[in-house]
Amino acid sequence: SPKSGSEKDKKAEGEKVFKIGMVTDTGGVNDESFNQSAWAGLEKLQKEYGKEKVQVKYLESKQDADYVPNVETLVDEDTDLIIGVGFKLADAIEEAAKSYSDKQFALIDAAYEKQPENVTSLLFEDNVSAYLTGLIAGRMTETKKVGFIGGISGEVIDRFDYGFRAGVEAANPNAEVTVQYANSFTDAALGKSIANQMHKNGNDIIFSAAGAVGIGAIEAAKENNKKAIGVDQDQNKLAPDNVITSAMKNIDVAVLNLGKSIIDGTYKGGQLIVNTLDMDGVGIAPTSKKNVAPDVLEYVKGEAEKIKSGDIKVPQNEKEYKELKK
Amino acid sequence: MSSNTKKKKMSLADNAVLFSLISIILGLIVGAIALLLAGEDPIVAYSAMLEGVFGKPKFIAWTIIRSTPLILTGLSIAFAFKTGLFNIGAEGQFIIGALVATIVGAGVQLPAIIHIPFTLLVAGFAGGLWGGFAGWLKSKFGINEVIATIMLNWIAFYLSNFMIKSTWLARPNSEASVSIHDSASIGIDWLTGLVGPATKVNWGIIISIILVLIIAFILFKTTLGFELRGVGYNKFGAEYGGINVSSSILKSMAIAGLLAGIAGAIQVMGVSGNVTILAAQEGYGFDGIAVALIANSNPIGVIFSGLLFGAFKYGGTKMQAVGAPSEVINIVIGSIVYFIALSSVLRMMYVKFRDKKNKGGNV
Amino acid sequence: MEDFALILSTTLMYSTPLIFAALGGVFSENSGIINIGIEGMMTIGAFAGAAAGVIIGNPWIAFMIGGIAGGIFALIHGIATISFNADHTISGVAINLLAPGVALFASKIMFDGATMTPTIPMENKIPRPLNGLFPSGSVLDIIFNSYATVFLAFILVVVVWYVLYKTRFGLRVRAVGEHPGSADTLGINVALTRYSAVIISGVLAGLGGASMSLAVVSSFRPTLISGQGYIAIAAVIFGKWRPQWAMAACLLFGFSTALSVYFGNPELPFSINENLLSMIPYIVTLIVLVIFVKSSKAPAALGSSYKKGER
Amino acid sequence: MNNSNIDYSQKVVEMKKITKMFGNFVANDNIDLTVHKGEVHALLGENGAGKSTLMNILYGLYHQTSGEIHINGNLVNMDNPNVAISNGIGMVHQHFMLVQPFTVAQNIILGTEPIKGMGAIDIKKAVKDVEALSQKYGLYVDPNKKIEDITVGMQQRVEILKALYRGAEILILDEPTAVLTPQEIQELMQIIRNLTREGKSVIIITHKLKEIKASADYCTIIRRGKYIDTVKVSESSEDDLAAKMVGREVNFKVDKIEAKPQEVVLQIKDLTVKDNRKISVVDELSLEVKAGEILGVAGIDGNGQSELVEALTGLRKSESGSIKINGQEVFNKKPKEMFTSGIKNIPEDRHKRGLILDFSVAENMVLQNYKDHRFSKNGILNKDAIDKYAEAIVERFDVRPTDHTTKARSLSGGNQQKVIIGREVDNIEISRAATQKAQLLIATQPTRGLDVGAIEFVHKSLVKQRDEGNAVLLVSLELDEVMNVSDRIAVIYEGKIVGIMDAKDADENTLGLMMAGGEEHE
Ligand SMILES: Nc1ncnc2c1ncn2[C@@H]1O[C@H](COP(=O)(O)OP(=O)(O)OP(=O)(O)O)[C@@H](O)[C@H]1O
Ligand SMILES: Nc1ncnc2c1ncn2[C@@H]1O[C@H](COP(=O)(O)OP(=O)(O)OP(=O)(O)O)[C@@H](O)[C@H]1O
Ligand SMILES: [Mg+2]
Ligand SMILES: [Mg+2]
Repeated sequence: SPKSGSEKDKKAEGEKVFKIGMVTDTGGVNDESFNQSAWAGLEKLQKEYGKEKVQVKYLESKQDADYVPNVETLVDEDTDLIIGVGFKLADAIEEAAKSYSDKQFALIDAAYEKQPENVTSLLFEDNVSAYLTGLIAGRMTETKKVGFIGGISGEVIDRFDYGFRAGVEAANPNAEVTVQYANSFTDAALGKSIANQMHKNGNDIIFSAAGAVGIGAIEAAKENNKKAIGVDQDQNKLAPDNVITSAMKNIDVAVLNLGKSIIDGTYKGGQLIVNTLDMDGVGIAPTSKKNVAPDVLEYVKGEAEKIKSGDIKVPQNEKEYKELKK
Repeated sequence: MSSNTKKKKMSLADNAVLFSLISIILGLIVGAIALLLAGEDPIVAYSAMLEGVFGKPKFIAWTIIRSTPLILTGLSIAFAFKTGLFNIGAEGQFIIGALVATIVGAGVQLPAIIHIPFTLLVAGFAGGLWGGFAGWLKSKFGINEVIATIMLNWIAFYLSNFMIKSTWLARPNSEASVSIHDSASIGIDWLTGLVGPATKVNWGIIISIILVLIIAFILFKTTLGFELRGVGYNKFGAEYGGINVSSSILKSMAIAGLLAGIAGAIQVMGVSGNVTILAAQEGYGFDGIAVALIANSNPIGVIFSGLLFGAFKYGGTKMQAVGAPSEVINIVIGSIVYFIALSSVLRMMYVKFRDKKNKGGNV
Repeated sequence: MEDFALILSTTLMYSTPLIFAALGGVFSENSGIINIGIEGMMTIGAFAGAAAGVIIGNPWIAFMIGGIAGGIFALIHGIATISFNADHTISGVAINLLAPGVALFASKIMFDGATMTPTIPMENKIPRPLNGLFPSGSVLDIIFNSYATVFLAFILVVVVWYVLYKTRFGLRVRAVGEHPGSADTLGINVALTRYSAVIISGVLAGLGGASMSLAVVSSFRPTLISGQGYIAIAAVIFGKWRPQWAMAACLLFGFSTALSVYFGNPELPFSINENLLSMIPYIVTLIVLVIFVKSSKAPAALGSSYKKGER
Repeated sequence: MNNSNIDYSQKVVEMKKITKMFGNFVANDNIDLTVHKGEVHALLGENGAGKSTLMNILYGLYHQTSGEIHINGNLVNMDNPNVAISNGIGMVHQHFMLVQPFTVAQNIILGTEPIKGMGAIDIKKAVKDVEALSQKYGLYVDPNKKIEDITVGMQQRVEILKALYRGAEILILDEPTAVLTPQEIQELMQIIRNLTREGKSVIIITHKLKEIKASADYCTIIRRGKYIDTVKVSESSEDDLAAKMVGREVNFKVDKIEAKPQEVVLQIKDLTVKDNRKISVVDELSLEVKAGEILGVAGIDGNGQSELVEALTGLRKSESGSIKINGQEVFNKKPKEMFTSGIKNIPEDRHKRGLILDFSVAENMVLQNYKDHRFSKNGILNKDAIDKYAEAIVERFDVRPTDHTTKARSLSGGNQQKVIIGREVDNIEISRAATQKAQLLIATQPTRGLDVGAIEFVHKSLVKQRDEGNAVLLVSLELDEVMNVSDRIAVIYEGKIVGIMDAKDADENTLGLMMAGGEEHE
């Protein structure tokens, strides 16, 4: 793992060494989800530019109370850019941005009503990736019933929820989407129970955006020989025959780009960067072709183009979804 | 004679502290072994932690901030232990205290001089109700407080999430609730300016120490404490002495709940300013058990064990900076508690041995 | 009917790890040793089971390794409480801090910095012995096509009951839990009996953890065991320190969790706030306690240490 | 007793120069003990003399610091009870070693369980064996009953059976009669005879000289850990034995002047009290105690004595009836109110009720009075006042050690009892002075487990209260105590007073008969 810049002084004459650090949420850096993805982006950055140019590091949070002190720790180490991974860090980052106006921050998955000048928010069109997986589900369901399992409802999960619903309906107006929230991101057994129930009620494909709860849902798919859709990362490896696709959130790409802009000097603080399909910020998993028929993938590709061109607008929440249905 | 007993007490107390220190050192050694197994240099890792705790005034401030709720949940549990009860429910009482502090802190407008004590009181009262409910279940139905409080922890957890999400506390597009008004904040602004802008320096530690002293006073200097301890040691004897056992159990749990509730309130009023939807229990209550045990359930000792625990929690994250897995901190803390368990026995044996020797010498 | 079958199967799934752990608690506490460290022993069992599953492959060996890991931490608990007369609660709390610490730490070392293990392929999970016996989706299939651990849990209830109440060892375990002095004067080795009971308790808790990571899901994650150990302890007390009643308590808890899943089904004509739903198991437990449980009697020597020749 | 069963050619037990140190404390100092086959050997000594210690050594529970043990002529290293058991030694401990929720049979077989297939205990065989054994020695027990459901006397039989089941040839009984009724004591004596007839030897520890006279052939006396003498019981008087035990002459009769009963202090009418099983164990009981008298309640354990006292002290709710103190109705009042209206109590179980063992002596002294303005104001304890008060009582009642800051737990039983008596006597004096009314002192089993010196002290204290014009209600299972101390004796049987008589007119036989539910006299 990375070493922080105690060598700073030695290098005083050479070019500037950029220091970029991230603070994970309580999932930890190897969560097989967005923390890991963000870290992958930073590692890629360091690989590309070399240690002489950029030093990256992470701090893991064990509980919510760790966010603020962890951000502080990075501030103390003169980090040039501090990335808070996940909406849970929103308050900690805002707080720090206010206190250290000379420092730059970034926040993944959340923005502010009044965006501070030194915070860049990286948002993702999760609704779009969910929509695309919804298209696949709509086309591939044999029972005309597909399920969605959410973790704890909120803005981010809403995007998955309504994007997915819209996708299913677009691809297959006869299909029905069953939505159930686990009210947990951690209880894998609960995810499995809900998925079992959904399977029993005739849902043959389930998309879950629910952290470890989703792991349970994928487990159920394996056991019941049903199909599942992963989230955030390509989760096919969890059940190669059952996870037909995943709603990808390419945080690594976004973080890499952000890092590049800092080093290249093109960085501008206070921005709201929405990582779109166009920017390869979101998408479907590359392993999709293993389990999804080529014609369906072709169809999805076509629809994706329409999204990029603005012909299709994907809803982000209940309100937009209802408007769309009208 | 009286000076003699005093001397004896002094050296005894010294021993308690000595044995605790030995436990801490042994715990650190176990951690060091784990680090060596992981291929890390323990000296480097521990220096990073020490530096992370003491390196700057700001770090010390953070250590204290992290310790404050642990001191109070530890106090809650230590108090319950002293009165013969096992309050596993500090976790839930903490949640309730934090929730209610947010409701009162955000829901009413008052001048700070009233708003702060009012918020603390109401939150403490709510925590007290939550703890007292378990006490009531025990005294009325004989339900073991361990089960009741475990269940109440989860009920509090979901109740809090419900309130944050489904009531006026909800903040649109956020996991966090609305924030309390500044008038309910116990931050120390001038000190924040000194140690660093984002450091949440607050009056919590002072409030905690005052509460520790009050609890110590109640336990050992008042009739209430006499009753509660009496019931804790021997409820039949207490009943014989005319003490109302049921109401004592209820009072104990309520006071324990109050303390944990205030811990939650201080966290909101001094640090977070709001409550967030929880995905998992945060562990303030469970860590509080360890804090109470390291202090041998002595209220004053809780201050030190709370600070120690906070230092490990805060300093531990700094070990990541040198690449050491911060999980080692849990191993260190666990080992310390384990050695404390052993050492209180060693201490007792030592004291017994010495007393016997003294006795023999006098004859 | 199918709904009910599903509720039943969810009940079984939820209850199984709890039953293993609660049986462990029953064993230890009947011997007089409070075991609040069940939670930690489950965690280490879940980790060791999953890690062994990944590395070795054979689910039963992995399962046993989970049990052994739990047993090792129980041994640590036993050393403190039996040989050193340490306070049972303090030692148990120490185990609950230590075991998860060790699990995550070991995971980081073994799995390249990850606090979770890789996923075990379906064929390396604990088998489902009745898989394929009933038509897929039928009521019987829903209920009985469960993992072997589910059946094992119930078999173990009978075994533990038999051992505790019908065998020489069980009589001695209960004797040292009730009156160690009496057992001692009859030439029973109190310490050895307690060590056996506590280690068995840890093994059972470890198996409970491993049943989570090898059957319910197929990997270990830091939050996989979050509170089940405490629920199991509650079940032991609830169940008046008897295996059959502790099992009943676990089933009640699993059942009310299953109910909350069931009522969360959006296809039902009504909907309940999800947070209120999530409270169901805990509220049900409290209510049942109030209605049915009059104060129960713990083993007389529970929590006290026994030292030869001490009075 | 003339025992013709002794076989002097066989020394079954020879303990030679046994010394046992606990730290620096010498509990046994060079003690010798020889027991022959078929002999009943008594071990006599004050509390703390070292009797139990010596026997625990013989049974392998402790290991002697020095000295040798020979069993049947062979040197044996008594490492643990297993060695003792295999050498034919059985021990019935002072505090019973029974597992309460187990059945009689389970308790007896524990450690040597008969096994059938699959490691299962052959409980049928166990029950049969127990029945056979109990028949052989006349030790009637119900093998399937749980210990918690049987009487203390039966529990003791279980203890003896436990030893016999293991083939004990030498039986140690540590204060076996302390908890028994006179009838049960009679039965025990018979049992001992049965045992010696079978060639077994018995070592019996007791403080009761009469019992030694009644059962033992020889008696070894220990004082403060030191061997004093071994005497042939038939050749020594009770007075001799007592003098040897304490090292001075002792007076058994309680010295007291004639009672001068005055007004009625306690008046109980038709009182009914249920026990935990909801059975009316006090059944429309009526009783009066006057100022200036000691009323003794004699009865076999379990006839409602405990519940009666609990009802009088407010620790148990009564069903119906009336309790008046100095004319004031106190039926179903709380403990505190009972206390203030004039009932002071020396409880039966000093560890459970009388003291909070982890409180200091001083704290225990104010257990009922901590809220008094003397000891606290506005809820805050006045530590100095409490200390001073405790110091005074400690001195007055000669509690040792004199440090009132030590925990009550670390005091010996006798001193613990002194703390309680001191406290209650003082409470009476204070209340008396404040209300000008006679107080009722209830003493339940006040001398249980105490030695002669301590018993003397307790009895004197009771008589003194009487003489000062207070009423004393003495509830005791020891008939001797009731007869020696009381002015009037009431016999309780199945929750009713079945007879009241003057102590002068009472004799053991009549009382014993009434206690056992025989025909009423008078
Ligand atoms: N385990 C021990 N540790 C320290 N001191 C002990 C221990 N056991 C006994 N003693 C002390 O040794 C002395 C003798 O005790 P022992 O129990 O043998 O007396 P005893 O003669 O049986 O008295 P009693 O009539 O009260 O039963 C006592 O002063 C006691 O305090
Ligand atoms: N295990 C022990 N360790 C240390 N001191 C002991 C121990 N047992 C007893 N003592 C001390 O020895 C003294 C005498 O104790 P012992 O129990 O023999 O008294 P006792 O008068 O026989 O009381 P009891 O009536 O309760 O049997 C007391 O001061 C007691 O505190
Ligand atoms: Mg004694
Ligand atoms: Mg004795």
